[in-house]
Amino acid sequence: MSLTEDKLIQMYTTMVRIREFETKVEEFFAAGKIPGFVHLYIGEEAVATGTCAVLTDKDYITSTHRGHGHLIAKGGDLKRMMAELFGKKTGYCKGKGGSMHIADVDLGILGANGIVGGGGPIANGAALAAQYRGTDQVAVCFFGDGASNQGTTQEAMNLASAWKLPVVFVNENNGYGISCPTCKSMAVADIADRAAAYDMPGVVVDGNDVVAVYEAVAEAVDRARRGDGPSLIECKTYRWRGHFEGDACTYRDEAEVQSWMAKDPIKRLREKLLEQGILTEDKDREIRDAIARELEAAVAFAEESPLPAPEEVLEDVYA
Amino acid sequence: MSLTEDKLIQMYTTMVRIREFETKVEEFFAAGKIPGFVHLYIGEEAVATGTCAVLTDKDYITSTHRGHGHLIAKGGDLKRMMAELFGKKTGYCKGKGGSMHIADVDLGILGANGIVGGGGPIANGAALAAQYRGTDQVAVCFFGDGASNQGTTQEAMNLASAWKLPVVFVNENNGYGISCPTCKSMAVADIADRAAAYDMPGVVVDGNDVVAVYEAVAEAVDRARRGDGPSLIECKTYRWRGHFEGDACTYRDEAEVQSWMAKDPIKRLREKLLEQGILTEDKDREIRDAIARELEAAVAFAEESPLPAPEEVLEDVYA
Amino acid sequence: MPTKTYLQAINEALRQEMERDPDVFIMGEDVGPFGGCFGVTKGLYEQFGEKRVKDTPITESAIIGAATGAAAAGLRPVCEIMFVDFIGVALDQLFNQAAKMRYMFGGKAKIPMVLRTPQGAGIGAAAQHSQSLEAWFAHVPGLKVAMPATPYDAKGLLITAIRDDNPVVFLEHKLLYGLEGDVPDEPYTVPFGKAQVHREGTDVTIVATAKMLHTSLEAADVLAKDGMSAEVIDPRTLVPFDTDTIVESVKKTHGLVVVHEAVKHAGFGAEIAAQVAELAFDYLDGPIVRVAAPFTPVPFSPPLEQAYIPGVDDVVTAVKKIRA
Amino acid sequence: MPTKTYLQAINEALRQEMERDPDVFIMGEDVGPFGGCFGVTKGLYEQFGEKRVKDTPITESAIIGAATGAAAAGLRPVCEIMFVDFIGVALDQLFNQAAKMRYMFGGKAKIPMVLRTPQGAGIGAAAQHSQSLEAWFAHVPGLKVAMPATPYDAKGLLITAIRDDNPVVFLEHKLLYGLEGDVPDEPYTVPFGKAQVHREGTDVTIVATAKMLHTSLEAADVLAKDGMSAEVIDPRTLVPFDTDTIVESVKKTHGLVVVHEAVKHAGFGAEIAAQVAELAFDYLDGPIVRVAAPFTPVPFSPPLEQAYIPGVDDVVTAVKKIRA
Ligand SMILES: Cc1ncc(C[n+]2csc(CCOP(=O)(O)OP(=O)(O)O)c2C)c(N)n1
Ligand SMILES: Cc1ncc(C[n+]2csc(CCOP(=O)(O)OP(=O)(O)O)c2C)c(N)n1
Ligand SMILES: [Mg+2]
Ligand SMILES: [Mg+2]
Repeated sequence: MSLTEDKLIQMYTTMVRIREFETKVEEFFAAGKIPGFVHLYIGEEAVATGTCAVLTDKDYITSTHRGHGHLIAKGGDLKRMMAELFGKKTGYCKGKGGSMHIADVDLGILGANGIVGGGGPIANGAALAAQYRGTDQVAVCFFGDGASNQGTTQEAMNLASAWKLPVVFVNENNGYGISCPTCKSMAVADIADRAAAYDMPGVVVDGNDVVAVYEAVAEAVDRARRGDGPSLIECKTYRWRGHFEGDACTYRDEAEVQSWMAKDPIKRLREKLLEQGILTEDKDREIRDAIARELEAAVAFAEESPLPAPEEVLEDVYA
Repeated sequence: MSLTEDKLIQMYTTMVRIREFETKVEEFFAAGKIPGFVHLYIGEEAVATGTCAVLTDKDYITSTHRGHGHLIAKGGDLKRMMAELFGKKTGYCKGKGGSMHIADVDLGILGANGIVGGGGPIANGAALAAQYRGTDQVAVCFFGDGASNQGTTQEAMNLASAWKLPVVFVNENNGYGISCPTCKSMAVADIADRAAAYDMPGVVVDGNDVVAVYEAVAEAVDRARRGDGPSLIECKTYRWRGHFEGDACTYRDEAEVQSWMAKDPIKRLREKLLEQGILTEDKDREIRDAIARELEAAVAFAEESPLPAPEEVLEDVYA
Repeated sequence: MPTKTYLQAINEALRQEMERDPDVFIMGEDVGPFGGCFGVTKGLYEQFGEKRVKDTPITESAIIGAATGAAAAGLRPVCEIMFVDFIGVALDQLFNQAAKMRYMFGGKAKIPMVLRTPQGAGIGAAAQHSQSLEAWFAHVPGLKVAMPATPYDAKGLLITAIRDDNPVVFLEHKLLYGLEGDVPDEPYTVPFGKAQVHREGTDVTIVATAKMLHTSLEAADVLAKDGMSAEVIDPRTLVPFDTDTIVESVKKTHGLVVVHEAVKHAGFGAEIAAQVAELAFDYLDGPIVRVAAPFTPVPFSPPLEQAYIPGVDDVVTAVKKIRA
Repeated sequence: MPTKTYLQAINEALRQEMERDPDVFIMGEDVGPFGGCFGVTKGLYEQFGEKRVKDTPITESAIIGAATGAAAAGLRPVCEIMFVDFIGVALDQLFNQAAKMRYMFGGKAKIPMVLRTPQGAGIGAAAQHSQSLEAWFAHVPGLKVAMPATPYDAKGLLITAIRDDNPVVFLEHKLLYGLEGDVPDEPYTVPFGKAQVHREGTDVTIVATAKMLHTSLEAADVLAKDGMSAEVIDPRTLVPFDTDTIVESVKKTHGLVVVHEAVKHAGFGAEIAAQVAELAFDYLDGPIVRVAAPFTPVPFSPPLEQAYIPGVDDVVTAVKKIRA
């Protein structure tokens, strides 16, 4: 499972793209241009990136309220994402969904989700469709440490395992569900240990190491494609920002935040790639410049796009 | 944890009382005197009996749709139970509940439950009240193999463990959820293995051995009373009858049924007690006669009691 | 026309749609070899095998979610919830996920799934196995809600439901399973949003759903003996809802009685009454009366349960109240 | 009288009831040191400690069940569901367990619990964080349902709810949290089942709940300029429901407009309309009109969301429709 240089650069690029996108969102949210709630993915980029790097466009994911990273990693278009966040008609959901509901069914993205634990049962359904049709598609369910306690998540793992569905449950353990530390919401130390309750493999990986995530997910995806059923991968990571923008984050101490920021997944990969000569400072600048241009274009697109007309409220309820 | 002779005789008596009660219910259901659904406990008597023998009147239980055994073991009054099954005004629920909702809050019986997995969260609540008040009460949640998959059950185990609530989760694994063999509804071999997902002790016991059940539950109850939190005890057992009365039970083969009937928990205890001289044939006859008289009285009470008056439908909705 | 029971009609619709379209499949608790708690899926496992008739664990959220995800991926699942009363453990997957996906995604998803489930009191199954919850589903934009009262409609509406590209909640009444009626052998559809006038009349309009249709038809017989001519209408689907047929009828009869088995308070009958009170007010010559269950859980004991379920007398009394 | 926000009024009710009765405690997600997602429980953890202000895992069934069981065992829990929209994962514990226990057990249990939860659109939180679901709760026998529209009522109704021996669903409107009004410092109760006439009038009765009360009061101002006198009533509780006050008002004004933020179809406004269409029909001189959200999920983008939420104009138009 050795990664090609191209793949590593691709993953690096994706992580930077997520980070920069989120940084823009932070800025425009603060400026009052983005309404509603936004939950930023900064600090957790390696999880979505390492996971989706294993997948093809035909594979499915279900995302969460903290979904921008998943969407970008799965190939989501920054323009339509940004336009959606701005509530514009040209956005992924024509302005109807916003941050918590961005989806691109054509890319297998079955939506961000405003309901904690909402994605597991749906990921199963997509995987069931693959199994039913005999394709080799898989479905990845992203979910948080908080979501791992939700009954729907646990039911989903049970069904996936009982039916040997091609699902990979990717847990993003960032240590908190809003203000509640993981250790207060569950007695178990590792969420991966729950895999045994459903007789599926469960592993813990360093969620800030994109290669480790990639490798663990690749193994689980192989297993799923072979018809051997689901796996649970717990990625230990950390969110740098508050739960949502606007959260003063009084429940975490600064030392903890700093120690995790020191483990920045992007910096880490960057240094490794520079060291190995896979990335150069020039190449890095090039990548960052390209992303900056892409983002500028996305923001311009979002800013210039029209708002939906009020009467559009009535459209798209039924097929 | 050696059981006194009295306690053994008491448990034997309870098991016989359950068996005989259920046999009467079977008879009166067939005769059309008992409306609705009844789910008989025949074959599983050791689980309720061994468990409730550990408890006091102040402890709580939550029961299931297959609840008669739990109620009797916890001290439920046969007259009022039978009257309830007959739909009479003198029944436990004034005829409003029937088999699936019999309760005796004064005895800590928080109700049979028509919802599979409904009891776990409620048992937690009763245990929380004990913890809140600093009493040494515990709550036992009875639940089936089928119920162990339900999200509510899994959430309940997680909360109980995170909060170290004095709860004992007693799983009655009778091999089936209606027609669905346990092995088809979950990939894991032992439900007790799920305890690890919540960092609580999990043990498998022979659910047809009342002493084994008693001992496992006693240890778990001690632990709970000490403030060390919940446990999961899986009791492997079997139901002799169909899922509900009227179920032709085509999904089980006769050899399987016979092999389990050979492991009759009552016969087993009886033989052991006879062997050890704790029970004699005379004493046994005495016990059975007393139960027969008690049941006759219960049936007479049920038969002779008035039906509720139609206008009572409107009572008891609000306190 | 051949005579079949309501149950057989549903079973036949499932079978024929599964024969027609390989993307249609069934999931639910004990729907396989057991044939379903009420026997609705009998024989389908034998005909279509385990792949297309799937027994599930007792996890309703996982069932509805699996249907939703599979539908989003292009299949056409029909899932069964054994009793409508169990929806409380799984409503999120239906009302926040399946129902809203299309809208939230800006019209870019299709969720062609059916959730079949029996409702209703009358078998002594008590408070958690006897409810009628159609008002909840009808309040959810994105869902369609069908509620057949006859074997003919059961088959035709179910086929429509399966072919519909939206999530459809298909509410069967467990006491109607044994009801016989004319049901063509070949597949056919009954359109959504088209009420059925079951009996024409001139003095009062009775709108009734599910089992209450039959109660109301009986009441109409009784009223006829007293010289009152009742028009009896079954809306058949609550979403979409055929306002026109009812308004037209009220314009003719000038009176409305609404009958359902669910509790009256905030029941769907209120919606019907409210629509008529807005759209046909000037044609009404007296109060709109609703006949429905009292505001209590469903009791177990037969005399209580019978007192709970609206009866022929209740309908007759209601009509006489406005036609006195 | 001191001025407080709706949010402060709720916070004060919680604090004072917890001071009064050691059996009252709070459970919910992030209700502890964080003070709740909207800040409603701020300061309570500091005052009462971890034992009485309990942060829970994100498992709403476990929360409601824990409240139900603790209430059955004699405590008086007040649990918070962070947004009403999340009820779908946990409704069973509320509607089949907490609400029905007393009845199913033949009157032999008391479940004195409160479930607090915010409803409502207007902050761009989209389809799964903006709903108004009061009609669902009001359809469940065994539950009481309160829906305060003012700071004064928020405090008084919540104290009543906590002292009530039944499960009470207490529906806050998230856009009202910042609304200021007179709120006495001392504890007081507002009775359940007693509507409040907020403005007297003679030409039309407007019944409105939660935020729509304020929209309707504004509409009444606009109407007054056009010479129309509207009486504006807030039912305050949907169960029990004060039919009399509304019927009396309609007897005086001869017209009714019902306003709520939930979608119209099968919304609680239908119940109000239906009751009046039955009990005050002869006093009505024209159709009953409902003003409510369209039959769509709540959209995200501000212009869509504003189009979704009923506005002052919609109420004015509705009144003019029947008073033209
Ligand atoms: C069913 C449900 N309950 C509660 C919430 C409110 N909520 C939104 S995000 C969140 C925390 C989720 O924690 P976790 O799963 O760890 O994800 P993270 O935010 O850390 O990425 C909560 C409680 C919700 N959206 N849905
Ligand atoms: C939420 C819910 N889903 C489904 C049912 C229907 N049902 C009643 S009992 C039962 C099987 C339960 O199996 P198990 O938990 O193993 O208990 P057992 O009947 O074997 O004692 C089912 C599916 C229900 N009552 N509640
Ligand atoms: Mg987290
Ligand atoms: Mg079982």
